Amino acid sequence: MRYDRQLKLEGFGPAKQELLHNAAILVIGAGGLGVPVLQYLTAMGVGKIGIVEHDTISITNLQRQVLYHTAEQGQSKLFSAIKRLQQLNPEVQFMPHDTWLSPENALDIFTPYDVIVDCSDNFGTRYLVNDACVLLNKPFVYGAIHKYEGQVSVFNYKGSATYRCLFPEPPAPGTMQNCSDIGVLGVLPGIIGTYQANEVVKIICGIGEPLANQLLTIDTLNNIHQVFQFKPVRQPISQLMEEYDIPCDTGGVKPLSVQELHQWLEAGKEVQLIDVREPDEWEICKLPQAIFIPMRMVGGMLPQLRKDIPTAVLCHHGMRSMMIAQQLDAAGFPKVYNVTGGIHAWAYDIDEQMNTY
Amino acid sequence: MRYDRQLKLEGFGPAKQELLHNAAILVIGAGGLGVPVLQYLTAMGVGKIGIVEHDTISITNLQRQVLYHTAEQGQSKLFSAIKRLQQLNPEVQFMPHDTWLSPENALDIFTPYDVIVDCSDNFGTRYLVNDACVLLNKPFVYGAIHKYEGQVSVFNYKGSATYRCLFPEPPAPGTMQNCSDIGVLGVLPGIIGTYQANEVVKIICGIGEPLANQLLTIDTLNNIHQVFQFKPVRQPISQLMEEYDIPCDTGGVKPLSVQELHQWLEAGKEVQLIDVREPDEWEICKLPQAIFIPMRMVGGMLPQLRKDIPTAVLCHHGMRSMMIAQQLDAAGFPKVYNVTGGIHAWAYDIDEQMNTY
Amino acid sequence: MYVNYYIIVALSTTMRVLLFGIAKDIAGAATITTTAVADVAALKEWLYEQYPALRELRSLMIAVNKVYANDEQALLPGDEIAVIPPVSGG
Amino acid sequence: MYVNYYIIVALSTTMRVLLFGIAKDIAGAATITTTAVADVAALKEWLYEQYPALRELRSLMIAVNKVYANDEQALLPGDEIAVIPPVSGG
Repeated sequence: MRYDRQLKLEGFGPAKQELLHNAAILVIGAGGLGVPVLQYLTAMGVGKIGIVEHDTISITNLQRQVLYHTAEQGQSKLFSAIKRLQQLNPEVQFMPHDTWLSPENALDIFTPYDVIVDCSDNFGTRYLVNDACVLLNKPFVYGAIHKYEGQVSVFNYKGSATYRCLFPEPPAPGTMQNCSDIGVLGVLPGIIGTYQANEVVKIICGIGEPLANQLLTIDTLNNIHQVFQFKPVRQPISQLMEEYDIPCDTGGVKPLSVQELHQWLEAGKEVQLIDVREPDEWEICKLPQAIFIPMRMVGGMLPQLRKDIPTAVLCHHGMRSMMIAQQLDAAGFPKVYNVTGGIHAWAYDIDEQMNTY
Repeated sequence: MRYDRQLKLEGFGPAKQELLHNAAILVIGAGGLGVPVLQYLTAMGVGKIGIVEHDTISITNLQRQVLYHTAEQGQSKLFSAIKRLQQLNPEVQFMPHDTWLSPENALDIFTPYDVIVDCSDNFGTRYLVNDACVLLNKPFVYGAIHKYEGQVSVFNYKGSATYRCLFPEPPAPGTMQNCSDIGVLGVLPGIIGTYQANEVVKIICGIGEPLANQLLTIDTLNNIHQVFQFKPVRQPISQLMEEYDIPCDTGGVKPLSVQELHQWLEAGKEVQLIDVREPDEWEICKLPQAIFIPMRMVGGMLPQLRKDIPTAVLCHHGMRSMMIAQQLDAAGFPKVYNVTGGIHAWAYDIDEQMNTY
Repeated sequence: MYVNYYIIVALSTTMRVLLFGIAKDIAGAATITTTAVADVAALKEWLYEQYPALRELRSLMIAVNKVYANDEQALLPGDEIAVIPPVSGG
Repeated sequence: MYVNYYIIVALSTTMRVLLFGIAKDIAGAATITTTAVADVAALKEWLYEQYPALRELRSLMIAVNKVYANDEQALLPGDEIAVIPPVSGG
């Protein structure tokens, strides 16, 4: 009775439901992507679901990780998730893997599962999942998000391309892709995670066309969906790497809050404040103390910049400025600061009269 | 802290979070679509959320309505939903509307809300929501699902087209669109509902491009997304209709289970069994007692068919046959039966040796 | 800046029509081929004749090249035609 | 059945490039215009020069007309070029 709506569904029915029941799925991460994947795979009746998670519930998770309760802060995500999912569907068997995924445990953990669903939030884990799936010849369902955009694909499925066929190696250590927290709209992982769950069902049940050799990109602000085609570029892997973690050492660049910057400027501290935004942004709002050098001009201006005083780099939200700050740091500038949150934070926290955009 | 990831997000930030906090959203239905809409709007921090729901939790809901517990069968969806959502985010104010939406209560219920989200599951309610939104000049966010396909749009937003601009009137009474339960894959309403929640946020916060004058269709089997453009065709509405319910009286057509059909055939009961599938389907499997008349040929064959004995119509899953059964009933055939679940059900419940497809 | 000139040479006497939702179920196919018809009204007439159950839907949105089309709109070979019925599931 | 003949006349000396994910943030725009470049390798070189931070991403997928393109692939005016960086958020 529980699966009545799937049993009645043309193209699904009892045979496909049985395939779901006999499947074992591993979900890496019970966070923004993992929660919707787990909710729907549980509801639909996958037989066995493994979860790899070692984090605890934080208040900042709750804006997108809709499975957890506010009262559960500090508790294990893994066991809270399993408790809640069992209340939804006690027929599913859950396998807790209360650990971080590592080169030491990945192969053992993956072995009993049919499909791996990558719901992690960092490049180190994503490349480890890829390599372990290649070694074990298991398909993995990929989802990833950035601000208002998402990507979904199915890798290593019946000989299809892998994650490394698209992106052979991860971004450099210390880059913002790895290390900055750039925020996310709460509903975005809900969209991408439900797509991932759908791909899992398609693979297990042999219905429709899984996204093998295809990358779906979704722009949720403008509802633009694109599907990019690609092919396997086999690079044999014989074993896992020893280390997948990508260090977040950002060199000599230090964060500077707008409050600190405000104090410095009020106190007349000598600082070279460089605003790297574009001219149209500069027109909207600026700090009178800033030197205006759009991002792409900075490289050519290095000789004109002072190295004898501290440098603080400013942009709209603190991302472009981080890039430039790292560039200055690498070029030997001493005491390089990145203004966290950018002029946007200044407008909200220091000067409420300032124009925003 | 709770909304940290949105406060940090470029293009969102504290100003947009404040808009969410000040918004009042009404969700019609806490079922397949309503559950993800409610989960994500709650998590993201909408200030006030109203829910119109009068149903109780059934075991067949749980394959897609991931908010509810198996132990809550028979209890109020409305109050279970609110209890669960409050555990996720106690900062949200929930307004229970423990009733079915009707022409008598719709305008009063809608008045205090900024955006109406239509998560209902029948045409009567959808047209009522449309007309009430037109009368009150409120935008409504539309989502609907059919098997593996979904539709999303935003109607009546800043003068944009309404639901009736696309579909002026609902399907005829008794048609399968209204009356048959054709099943749904559990994850589909998750995908469509998260899109609806995203459109709500875009409207409230003034970010991105809401789907006004655009219909997004999603084919989840093949990941085909299409956006169709349309324009308002204003047909003034001065008041609600008296009645929106669309009767499900299917004339004289009666359902016939494969078990009953099996008994009839075993017992040698005289029945005109018509298989309306296509030739390639007929090749795969058939019942020896059936007359083979592909759907589109039935109209021309009516004079050759017997009216003196009962007629049972068969197809793959019982949908095409329902159409033909209704046609025969309308043409004056007595005792017309539709074989529920079609030959697919026969293969699973009666003859396990039969080929399936 | 670039400019594309398209010259479309029609050798066609039939048209391809994409079906959505229950229209797909009624026709038993996601794509059907019609004889060439002059306009949307003629297309609907052809569809209703082939698949009488479509008429019961009452409101049938026809889109041509991704834009809603009135009954009067002329159809040209090569047009991408979609038939989108109302959907009520939730 | 129908046949389309496309004759594309190029008056172009620039190319439009769509940026995704963090590439959009680094460039500060969703679409940029390049001078015409011969192939994907030259496009990447141009991008790295304009936006040195892109090089730090190490893996940058370039798609031409919705298909993954190698460094060797020639670019033609009118090609739809997309720059897709890896994304790790979850």
